[in-house]
Amino acid sequence: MADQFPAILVLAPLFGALLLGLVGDRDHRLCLPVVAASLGTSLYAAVGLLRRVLAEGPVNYFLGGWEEPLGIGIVLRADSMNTPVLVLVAAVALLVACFSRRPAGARDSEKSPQYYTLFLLLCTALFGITITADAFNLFVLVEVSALSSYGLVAIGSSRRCKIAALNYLIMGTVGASFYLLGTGYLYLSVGSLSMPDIQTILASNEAAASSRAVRTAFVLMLVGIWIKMAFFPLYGWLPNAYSYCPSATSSLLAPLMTKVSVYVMVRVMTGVFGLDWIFGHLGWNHLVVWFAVVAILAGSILALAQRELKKMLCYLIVAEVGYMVGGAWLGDAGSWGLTGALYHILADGLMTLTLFLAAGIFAKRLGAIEIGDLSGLFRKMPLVSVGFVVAGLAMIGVPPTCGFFSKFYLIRGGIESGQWGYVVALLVSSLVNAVLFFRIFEIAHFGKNPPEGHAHHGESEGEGHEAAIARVAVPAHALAPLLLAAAGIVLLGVFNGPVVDFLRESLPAASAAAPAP
Amino acid sequence: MAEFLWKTIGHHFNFWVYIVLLMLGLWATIAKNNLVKKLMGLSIFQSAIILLYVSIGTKEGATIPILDHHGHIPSESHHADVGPEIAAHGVANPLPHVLMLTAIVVGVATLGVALSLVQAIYRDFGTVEEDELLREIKSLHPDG
Amino acid sequence: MIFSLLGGLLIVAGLVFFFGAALGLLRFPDFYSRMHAAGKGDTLSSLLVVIGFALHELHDFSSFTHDWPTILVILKLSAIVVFIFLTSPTSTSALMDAGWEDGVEPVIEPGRPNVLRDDTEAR
Amino acid sequence: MNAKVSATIAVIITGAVLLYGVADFPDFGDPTSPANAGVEGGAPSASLHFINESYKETKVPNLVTSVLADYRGYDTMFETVVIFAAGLAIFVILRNLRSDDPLPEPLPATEDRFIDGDHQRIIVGTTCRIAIPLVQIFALYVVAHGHHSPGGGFQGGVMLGASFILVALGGNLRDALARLGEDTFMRLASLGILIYAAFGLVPQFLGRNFLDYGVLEKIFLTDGPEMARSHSMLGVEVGVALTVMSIMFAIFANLSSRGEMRGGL
Repeated sequence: MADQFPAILVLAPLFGALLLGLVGDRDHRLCLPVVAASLGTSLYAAVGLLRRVLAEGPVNYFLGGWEEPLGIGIVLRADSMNTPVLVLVAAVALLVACFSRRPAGARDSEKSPQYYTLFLLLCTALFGITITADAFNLFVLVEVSALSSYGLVAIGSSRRCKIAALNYLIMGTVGASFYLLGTGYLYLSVGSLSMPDIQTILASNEAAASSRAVRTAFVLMLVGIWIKMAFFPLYGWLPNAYSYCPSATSSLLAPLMTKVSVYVMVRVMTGVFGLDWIFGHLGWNHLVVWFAVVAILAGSILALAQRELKKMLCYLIVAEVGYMVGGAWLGDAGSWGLTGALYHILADGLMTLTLFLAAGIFAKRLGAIEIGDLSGLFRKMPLVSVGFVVAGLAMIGVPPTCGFFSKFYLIRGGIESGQWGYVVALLVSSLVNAVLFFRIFEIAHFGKNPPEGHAHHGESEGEGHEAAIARVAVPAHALAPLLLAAAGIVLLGVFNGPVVDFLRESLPAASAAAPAP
Repeated sequence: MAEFLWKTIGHHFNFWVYIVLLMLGLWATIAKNNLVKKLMGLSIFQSAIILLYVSIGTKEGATIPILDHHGHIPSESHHADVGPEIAAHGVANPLPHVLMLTAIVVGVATLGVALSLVQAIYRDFGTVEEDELLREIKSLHPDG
Repeated sequence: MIFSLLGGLLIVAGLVFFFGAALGLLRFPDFYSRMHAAGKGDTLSSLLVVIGFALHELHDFSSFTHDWPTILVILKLSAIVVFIFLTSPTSTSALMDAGWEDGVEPVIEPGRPNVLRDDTEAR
Repeated sequence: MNAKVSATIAVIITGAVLLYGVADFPDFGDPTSPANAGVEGGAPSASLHFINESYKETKVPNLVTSVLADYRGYDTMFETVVIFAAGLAIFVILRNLRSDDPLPEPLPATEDRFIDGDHQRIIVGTTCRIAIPLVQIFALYVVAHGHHSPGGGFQGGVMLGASFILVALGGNLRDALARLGEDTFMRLASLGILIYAAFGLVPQFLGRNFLDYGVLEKIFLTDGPEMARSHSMLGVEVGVALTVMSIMFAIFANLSSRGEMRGGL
């Protein structure tokens, strides 16, 4: 059983999806139990895998039993870099599934079996992307995740979401095609598709490592992944796609898609090309860090300009992607930047999940799309507000939330590698986040004139002029995921030490990586 | 100079063809105003990549990667009787073909979804021209 | 030898018709005449080319028992000929009809009657 | 104009990057290039392994089939999942489940349809009637004979889907849906992948890894794991064909009827 965890992890949601495809539209009430059971199985397998990696080190799983020679079959590989991401994906997906009891608005609720089937297929693909050790298999799974997310975005009832989905589709396809092109250049130069095999070749064969085709391959793969993760100049598809889709979709896609893409980038850097090759043969890592600086600043400024809450969060994602790309490319001797980026994948996943869940609740229960609609929020929904405030503080970087520690490691990496621009950008972005969230907190606390009509009248607070603000009931299935995610933010922050130690096991030891600028 | 050109173009003309196709497709994807034409560009772009992969797997004088019923390399190939190591050169590389089968299927699936999105957009807005769509969106209520 | 020559002639003839079809597709004024060029020219030229291939295959034919694979190839090519002959005109006709039902107007010399329209209205 | 200028710049940059890499490429058709023969320092070339060993290991002469369905069977399973996801995405995008229009008048039975000199129906209908059985038989041949000749589940599945599309073209969509209804094809699509995944799952219960068909010799009662692999590949191809057939028809039906799933064309 424990030997089969890597396969079970990917297959449980797949079988759930197929089961829903077979019998889902007979009885819609079947959907949620099937989703919960399959994602629960995945979570169990992911945690089991994590414990196994903790005990024995990296685990290889040879599909089809093709072990020798390396590269004829497809290998799944779990190590200390991807098992935390797997656990994150499983946990986030489970929480969102719980949250999304009425996924697609009233107009299309008869399509919910298909919605949940796509949901499970997306989870399958994300697990597969994270655990695979084959460059081409990665492409196939990226396409599975992309196609299911196009469906999930386009299911929304607004007319704009179709256009947003088409833009997303075109950009996503171009991105995946660039990745495929890069894989082709790589295959043509080294004759292998297996990630560990390619790394061995590039480390030992000087002719291959210095070939221009391999450099081009790296650039192409990187650009493809950057489009997928909405890195700064290529972010155009993200805000519309994530803000016009149903809130269950956005709270699944926003925490997972970009973060898994960042993981893919780190994997391609460390597991395919190798940090020595990147910082030794290329030597333009500073340029990428400056791109990241621009991404962080631009994302923050664009977020300041937004009046819609979801749009603002989307631009914050663009800035956060800048954090992670910059951290991964710092190239400091102790790999603290890379550690920070990996840790930030986990932290940002939880923070984004909490914020988007909260935004979904606001939109549904208060009809609040714009930031100005949130007045009196703290009194209307005290518990939701707790989660929202925790996530907001984490985005700003207040201890003991995980946002503080990820910024701490990223800044440490920035200082050790002497990238002062990056450090300043991080601090400025924290400041902008503080402005953004305290503006919302202010409206939520002091704001008056609550929007009417959407409020479910419950018990009212008897306090002077604020007596008019009524408590809005939030059902448990929406509240529980939010609070669990908020608790996760704090717990991940408090226990950052062991998590970081575990993540660092997979990183190449502090080698003489990057020369000082 | 002539030798350099022969080295970069003569032995690599297939790659030049694929790059030209790819540039055409990418240009259409970005610049065309009509959504269907954009999708055509996307298709050309993907086909160019397929061309690259398939040309990776070719071998001079090799035949298709299907053996005869006894598992021998077919006798028509030029290198059939020169020992196993060379005999393998008589058969094209099957791996790129397998990969491209996958990529073709992915391309078809993406194109199907994209066309259905275009149809849905046409149903909602009555146009598939991008500039008209942008104008329509601007006049739309945020919730619409 | 004679088969090879004959096959080559047919292939060249097919290419000439292909060229004509392509030219017509580009130069003719309206949907119907373009479809005419494409449908007729395309069908004839692909038939000619495939028959040319079949004849060319016979160039070193000696006996039925010895050259069975050649016969097999020719049979397959003949099947292709039959299917092209069946399907290509049908699809042209279906396309034309779809165009007419969709309201694509033919370009007609001024003063001439629109025969297509009269025919439809008579029905 | 602005979009065209920026597109031209982006395209030229892309082309330049691509050309930069081309100079170091191996020559076209070189049998000793890294992709065809491997490089020093890595594992032995996968491509040479497939050509030299795969017949011994799987008893399938078509190397593309053996690599597709066995060595890289995991890829192929997800390739089928891509198709399935596309079908679902098109369903959620286009399918209009709450159409308010009244149903069209039921059409007369097939024999009476070609009446009153409707030549068009006669021409297309007759051709389709001749072609459909041949297409279907050939599709089954392509699926079943994929081990020995070019072909396999995807190609055969597309042909099967095309035969149903021909039914819709020759008569109307209603006729085609009467033969392969919406409920049926969406279920068949899941069933196809389920067949594929089941061939992977059973070895897991027998104590091997996912998709390790060799152990299925205990079930197929073949002499040796090689034939078990060969048989399993056939089963897998059938699953692929089912999914591809269903989804191809689903795409056509949804697009041609604007998601209404009824009426003629």
